[in-house]
Amino acid sequence: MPDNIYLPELARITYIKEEVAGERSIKTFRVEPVNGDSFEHECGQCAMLSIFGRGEMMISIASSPLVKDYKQFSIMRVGRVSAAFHDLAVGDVVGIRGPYGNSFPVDDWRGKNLYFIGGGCGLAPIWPVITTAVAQRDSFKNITVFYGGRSPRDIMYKAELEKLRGVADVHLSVDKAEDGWDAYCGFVPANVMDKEPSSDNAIAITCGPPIMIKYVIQNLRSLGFADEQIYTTLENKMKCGLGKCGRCNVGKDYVCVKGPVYSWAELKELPEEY
Amino acid sequence: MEKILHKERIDDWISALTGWEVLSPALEDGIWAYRPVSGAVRLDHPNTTQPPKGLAFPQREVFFSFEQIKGEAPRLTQILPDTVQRAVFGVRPCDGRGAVRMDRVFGDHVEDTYYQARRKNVAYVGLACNQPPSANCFCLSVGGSPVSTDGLDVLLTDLGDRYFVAAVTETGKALMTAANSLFDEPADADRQQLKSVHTEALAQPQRAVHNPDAVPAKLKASFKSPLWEELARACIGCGICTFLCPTCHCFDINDEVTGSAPLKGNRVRTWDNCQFPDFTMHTSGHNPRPTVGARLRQRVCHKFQYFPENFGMPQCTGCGRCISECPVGIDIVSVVNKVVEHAG
Amino acid sequence: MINVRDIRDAARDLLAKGEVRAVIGYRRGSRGMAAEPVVITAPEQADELVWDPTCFHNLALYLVEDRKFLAHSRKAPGAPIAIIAKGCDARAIVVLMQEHYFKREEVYIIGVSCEGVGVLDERKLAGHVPGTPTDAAFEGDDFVFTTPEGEKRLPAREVMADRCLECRAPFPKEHNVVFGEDKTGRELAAPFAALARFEEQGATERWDFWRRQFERCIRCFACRSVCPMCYCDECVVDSITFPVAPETTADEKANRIRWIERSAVRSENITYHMTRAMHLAGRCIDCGECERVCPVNIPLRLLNNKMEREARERFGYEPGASIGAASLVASFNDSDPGSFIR
Amino acid sequence: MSEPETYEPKIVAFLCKWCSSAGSDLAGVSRIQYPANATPITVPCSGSISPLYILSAFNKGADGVLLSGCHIGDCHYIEGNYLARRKIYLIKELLEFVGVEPDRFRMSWVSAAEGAKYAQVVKDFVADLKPLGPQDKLKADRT
Repeated sequence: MPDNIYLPELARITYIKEEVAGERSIKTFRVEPVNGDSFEHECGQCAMLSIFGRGEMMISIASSPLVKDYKQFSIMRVGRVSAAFHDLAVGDVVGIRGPYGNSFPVDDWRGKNLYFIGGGCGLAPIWPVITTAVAQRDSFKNITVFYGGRSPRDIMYKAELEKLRGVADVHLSVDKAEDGWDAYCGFVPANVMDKEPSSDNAIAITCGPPIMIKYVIQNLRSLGFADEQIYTTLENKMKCGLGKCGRCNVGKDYVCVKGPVYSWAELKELPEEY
Repeated sequence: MEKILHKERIDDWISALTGWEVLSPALEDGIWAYRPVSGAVRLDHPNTTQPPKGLAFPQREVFFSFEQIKGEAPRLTQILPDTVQRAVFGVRPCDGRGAVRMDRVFGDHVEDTYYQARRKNVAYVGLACNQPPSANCFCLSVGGSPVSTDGLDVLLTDLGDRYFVAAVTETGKALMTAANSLFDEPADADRQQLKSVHTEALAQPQRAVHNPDAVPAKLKASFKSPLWEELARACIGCGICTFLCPTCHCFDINDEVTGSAPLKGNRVRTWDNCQFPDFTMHTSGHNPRPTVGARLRQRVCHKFQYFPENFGMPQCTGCGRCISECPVGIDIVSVVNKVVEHAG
Repeated sequence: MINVRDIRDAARDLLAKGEVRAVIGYRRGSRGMAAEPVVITAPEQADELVWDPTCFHNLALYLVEDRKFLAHSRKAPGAPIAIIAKGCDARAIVVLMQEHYFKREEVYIIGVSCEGVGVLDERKLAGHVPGTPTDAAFEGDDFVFTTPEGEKRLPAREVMADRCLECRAPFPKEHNVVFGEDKTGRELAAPFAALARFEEQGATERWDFWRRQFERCIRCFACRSVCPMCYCDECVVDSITFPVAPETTADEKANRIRWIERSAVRSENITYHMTRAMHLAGRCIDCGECERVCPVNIPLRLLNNKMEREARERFGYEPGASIGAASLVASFNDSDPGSFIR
Repeated sequence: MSEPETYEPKIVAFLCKWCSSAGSDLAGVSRIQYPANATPITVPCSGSISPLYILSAFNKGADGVLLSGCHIGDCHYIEGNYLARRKIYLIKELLEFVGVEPDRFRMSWVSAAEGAKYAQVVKDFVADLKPLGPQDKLKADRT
């Protein structure tokens, strides 16, 4: 029998950090394969993480493909498996299989201005692109990151974002004004409009709540971005990751195979069922 | 390889298939189902309630078992399918064509290890439909035919007191060769009769999807049609249509815990169903297909639009089970026709 | 004899006067001769309504659907909704009102008496009529089928559903308007006859029988989906990974108990069906829809009949008899059997 | 199938917290000798028992299930045990109907003062279960 496509590799948790506290807290986990080598991935791809006895969930890989030692995942505590993940400690062993889905065409973007527009936990899926671009800083022109959360406490990757400031423009926002917050107040799409990024030789990559993505795309279009210059990622309920279990499709596409990365030019051709 | 088999010899043929577990349709508890052969085989069934797809894609498949002592790493043990060779007699051409479609789903992109391992051990000995076995047959509308050999290893055609036996694949030839002496060479008269039986079979009236070639485009244009909710209004959201379908392949994967301290259990694949409300529901509660209309649209568009877009053929094989068994009379032929008609 | 025109007139009139916002009824379907459920909202649609032996469905289910839809869309119901109800369907509506699922004034019941007969069991028809019949009609104690080879008349009792043969209340007592004669008391077959026959067997035979039945279940949940009493938002057999409502918290999702696995194996199937039988005790009004729709022919009525008969004989309880009555398992008598308790 | 010499039936005992649970505690502190086959699960009231608990216990491998509550008239919630009596009668009938041995499910009234009675109930139950051997009709068959 060939490789069992449903059998996960074992991976040990080597690092846990709480990014956001509260009811829907977010924690970042790093996992390393228990038995030596793990699979390689590209920016934007996902992996199925397991806790045996609880189940599996599809999570985007938040670390750059250039990082070989570990894979990073930022997981919001919303469901059965993610809640169990939040109870894990460094040293615990979980299951991982992947990588699944397509990836951001980062190589095609060399020499361009990159705009990253994230909201909430939507920073994680585009984080590998940001870190990859920063690691190859000379290959790209301006790198700009827009990112917002509901409140200052909902901002993830705080320290990492601060570190980015040296090599990229970082525009943070929170939905509502709050004491001690001196950056932008308002929703992410408005922050984008406020800064008026130029569509010239640019690519915009956005990920966040569906409603945010909708307005971000609307705003980018009004700023002159062509459909081909706008990229986003879809998420859907997934069980197999292999285009077989049948639930993550949008029209003819299984998001786990043809997605999660779509240019707006591609996405707008699909039925609106996500 | 084409032969004649006198009907009374079919049991001898089956007995000669050493190394094969042979299944044939049996009427048990009021329903027709494929059962291991015991006693005489008479292929006089309509169609079975369930297609034979479960032989390659069982409703429950265990991938591996896990065991974890608290504080230690889990131990995984792969569970692989059995390697019994199974020959299924009396498979209708629509279900043979169902297998072709399942093969694409589980073979393209990446091969599904479990499906492939089982599938290569299954042989289908088909039976041409001289008469439509159900009032809701519509194979001709979806590119099939009552005498199609697609997906079959052997096709039997009932010629009254004997079968015309045609091998379709190498496996089929092997099944016939295993009992060579039972078969006769077909005479010209046999071939003549075969031809006329097939011609008659093709002329039998069936339900019809109007203008089938136009269907994918019309469905695409009708995605936002309010008709979907209207047509699905009576839908009760059960799983009959998909669980009885020869081509529905959706599944769920769950961990079934069988013990704690140490934690023990299995990771299990079970059939799942796009008509269940929670099928696509995100963990957040957001559901891309929140209504019966959206779910009916998914089933119909998957069969008649998405699958053709991906694989160049409709997924539906026209067996009519979903129509015959729907508790409230939702009828895929009529649904497709109405949506297409409405699209203008 | 019910004239379908009377039903249509009543429906048209109710809709035209705005007394109801919709009528749940039957219309001709596209699968053979079978009727299908329909919800009409305009007077001119009333002509679509049919009444014939293929009106099997218990439409009370759609009152539940309507209620769920209203709750979900946070709409006020406005005018009542009308429903065509046979004797069994009307009893189901009474149970729902007993359980305060909706109020009496929110439903307008257009009762239809099954008179001396009941509805067809399509499975019994095989071999009785040539070809595929295109139409079925009531005619006294007979059903008349239109077939490609002309009309075929059959005594109804030969092809009637078992539930109808055994029905003790073929007249919808609870109604706003009713059509057809009240033939309550007609005796076609003794109630619980199949049950009594079954119980003559020993425990080993009973277990062998049920094991075989439950092993066959494919867990399509049609029995549950078709049942007007199975209205829970959260069912013990559903996957537990989905949130019941958007506001369901991670903890609630994480801590849900998986009572029954999704694997369609004997143990899980039996736990499902027995749980359902218990949940239906004192609520099942024997419309027999679960058994009719089961694609693998599991005799589910037997289970429900068992509970129904126990309720009647031990506790003097008739499901669906009175809107004001307390439900079977929410009430008790001092004289309830207790000798089995140590 | 049954191994009379070594077989020890596993019992899940649902005990109401006001009476029977206290009764079992009393059996313990009074050092009454009784078989250790029963795993007690304290429930708020015998009336709070869902049939699913009982079926689930069998599914998870119990050979017998015991439900014990306050005597009639003594329910902390006034009528919980009356409701239980009716519900349990029905499930007992149903279990027997499908062919499960009726002796696998038992109900008792045990007050907080009846440590000895609790011990006797368990003792009798174990004795009645032993000849039946392991319960495999309702036990999970999903290996």
